[in-house]
Amino acid sequence: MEFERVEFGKTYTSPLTPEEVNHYSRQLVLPQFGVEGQIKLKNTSVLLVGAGGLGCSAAIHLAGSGVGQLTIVDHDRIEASNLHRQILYRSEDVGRYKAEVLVERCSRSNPLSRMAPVALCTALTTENCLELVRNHAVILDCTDNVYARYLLNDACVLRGRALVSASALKFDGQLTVYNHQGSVCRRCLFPDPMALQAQSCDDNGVMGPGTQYLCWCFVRHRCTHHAVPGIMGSLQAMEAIKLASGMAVSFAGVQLHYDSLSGSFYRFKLRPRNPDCPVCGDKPSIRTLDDSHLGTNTCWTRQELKAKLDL
Amino acid sequence: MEFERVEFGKTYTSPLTPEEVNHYSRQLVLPQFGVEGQIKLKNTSVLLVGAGGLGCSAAIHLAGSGVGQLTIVDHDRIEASNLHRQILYRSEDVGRYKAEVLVERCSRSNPLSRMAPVALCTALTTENCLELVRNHAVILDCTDNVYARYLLNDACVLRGRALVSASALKFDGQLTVYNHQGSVCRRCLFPDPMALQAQSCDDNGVMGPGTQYLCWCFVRHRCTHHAVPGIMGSLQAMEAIKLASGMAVSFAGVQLHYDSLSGSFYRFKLRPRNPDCPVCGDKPSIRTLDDSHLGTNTCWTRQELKAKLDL
Amino acid sequence: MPPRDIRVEFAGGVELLFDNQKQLDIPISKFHDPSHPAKENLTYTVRDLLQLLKDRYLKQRLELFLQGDNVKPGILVVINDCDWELMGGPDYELEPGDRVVFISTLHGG
Amino acid sequence: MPPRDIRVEFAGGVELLFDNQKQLDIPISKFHDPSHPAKENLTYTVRDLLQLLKDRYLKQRLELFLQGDNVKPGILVVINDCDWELMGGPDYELEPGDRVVFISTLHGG
Ligand SMILES: [Zn+2]
Ligand SMILES: [Zn+2]
Repeated sequence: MEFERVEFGKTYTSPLTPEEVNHYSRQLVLPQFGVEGQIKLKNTSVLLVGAGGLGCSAAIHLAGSGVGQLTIVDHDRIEASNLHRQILYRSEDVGRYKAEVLVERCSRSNPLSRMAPVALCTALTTENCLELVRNHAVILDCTDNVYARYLLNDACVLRGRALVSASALKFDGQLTVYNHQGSVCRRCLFPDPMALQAQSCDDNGVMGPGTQYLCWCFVRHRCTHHAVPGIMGSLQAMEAIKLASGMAVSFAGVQLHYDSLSGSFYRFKLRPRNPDCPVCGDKPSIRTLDDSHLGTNTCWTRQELKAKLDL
Repeated sequence: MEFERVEFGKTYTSPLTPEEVNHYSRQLVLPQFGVEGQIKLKNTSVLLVGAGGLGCSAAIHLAGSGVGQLTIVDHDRIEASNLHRQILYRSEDVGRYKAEVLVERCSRSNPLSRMAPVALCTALTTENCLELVRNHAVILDCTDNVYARYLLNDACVLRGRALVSASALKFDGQLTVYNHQGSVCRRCLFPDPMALQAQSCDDNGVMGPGTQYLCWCFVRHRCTHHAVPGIMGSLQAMEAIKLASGMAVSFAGVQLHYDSLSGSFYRFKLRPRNPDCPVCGDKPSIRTLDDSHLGTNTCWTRQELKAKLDL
Repeated sequence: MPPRDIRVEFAGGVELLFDNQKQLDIPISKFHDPSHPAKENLTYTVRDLLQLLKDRYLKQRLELFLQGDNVKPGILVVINDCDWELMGGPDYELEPGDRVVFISTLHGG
Repeated sequence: MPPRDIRVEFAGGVELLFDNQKQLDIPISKFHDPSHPAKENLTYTVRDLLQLLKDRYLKQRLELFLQGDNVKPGILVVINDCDWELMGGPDYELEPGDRVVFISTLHGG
């Protein structure tokens, strides 16, 4: 099917190969997206941090859309208890690096992307984060802890990148685009991650009767109904694709709260950028990435917890 | 991790195997879902019709949740232009039956399901539909045309099954649960599919300038931004999982309209069951499945169209 | 939206018949029909709205939007987040600030 | 929701501190504090609401909801679909029919 007949009578000298035209034909005929959108997408590099429930869903949708270059960062290996919500991993993948397996699944679903997707099986750190963010145009936060989320936030502010952030816990999910055209960054809302740290452990679950000695953090952090990350990750990918193809995003300065039990999608307007924000404010105190600004990976170190539960 | 320590101090004699407890532990600790939910899910059989964009997303989330038995029906083979939105298919799958490949991906992502998922690489017809619906508890409509959607609707009414139906076109998606606890069926809203037939061809796209001879139906029916079916399919799976695990569903008698461009999720209340409905009303005229009630597969037969476009 | 207006929205493809506009705010005054001076009462129904849309706003293929004096099968009419069947259908009397959404049912997948 | 009430909602885990209730309709009259008869003016702020929630509704671990007379960091307060920072924060004067939602920010993934 030559190109002209598909388009609205306009002929395009398109740097898209005929193969790509066929592959993306279903998107190309959409006037709001069209050839320009696909070309912009093809020339955009995306950094996706976190290859868990959110990351699996976001990555496979991004790869399918024809994004130019996709880098996936995660130091974790696949565990059996991940499989029910990390939809692309198989039982025989248990033990392998998540980032590596996810990149494999993505490249086989879309062999056309300009550059093969890259897996970085390392943790995001204050050393590598700025460089990674600088080398990509669109950043997705698919992580599962306060430390990594603030690390990414600070790096995106310091390098001037929008941050498409999603999260999921139990039956709820959230989505917003930070640091985009004047929208808030994470620290505009909650400047001090240390306060959240303690809060995130207790806040999301209260000591149940009879399990006093069991700190909830270890179980709760990962107790999510499996379909929720899949839903939030695909919504996250949609925003990232719109950002990458030059279309208006819907969640800059707006947060979505999804409750899967009631099936409700609550959207509300967020405050503007905070002039006193420690990292994106008018007189920022945070100019580099430093653990002292970032709190710890989880409220009780996993080791201490694992010892307690003798897992 | 033995079972008692995870639960709220209550001990369950659970017909879940230790392996399953570990596999689904993240869901098990959710009080609203818990062990009862997982057991109900394990004993539920699900029929999923349509292995396209919606079906890929819905199936992989359903399989991940531990649904007891999953049957996937689709007569189509994989084409290159499907890959960008049918996220689980790979370029090397082109030419194979969609249902077969999708079942393969689902069984490898969740080897624990009580019975291996089944692929039926045939079309849904007035002969096989009643039997298929009767043999399953929860039905998902992931098809892409009026004929199949009304066929499934009538069969679900005649066999007393709820029908979790999603759809996607261009940048929009819709979701509702038909025929559940008194909610409408499709014919309560639009009794005559023939009227929709013509309407669905023209209604969703108007003859653009310069492409007069090209009937929109062929292109439009399949022109969808690729992330939208992924989003709608995962929301569809969430409703089906709630239905299968005995939890309240959110979209019986309520329709969701999702606009991915504006990121809006519009929910509205539907009318009650129509007493004069030809199939689920008080004096139904439709008591069997018959092509005369169902219209044709697409407004212009594909062949006639393909000839015109000499594809 | 100015309080005296009716908020009209199109979705699911219906907007293509209205120059791709998804939203219109229609002041009550627009309903006054000089050719029917007798029509003094200030209440207007959804039927009147359909007539107004047909006369003043519809850009494309009338038969894709209306069938007789009703909407074409396949289009749901939603008034203040409720199916119009719950509100009396075409005879529902519009009030300022009401939101009327025309949504085409999608069959793609 | 009775028109004279304030609709209060909890989400993202905050509901666990309120007996897992996601929604409360609080009549204005509940704000009257007999021990402060002087407080004749009938306007109440979100700060008063926090006090009321603390005294009458909070079931679990106060320190997970409040820090001093403000909400704990990590909890967003949303008034009529807007971040309360846009509405004057704790000093926003409540009106009947207002909707106040307390949402805990999720970090899981
Ligand atoms: Zn900031
Ligand atoms: Zn019916």
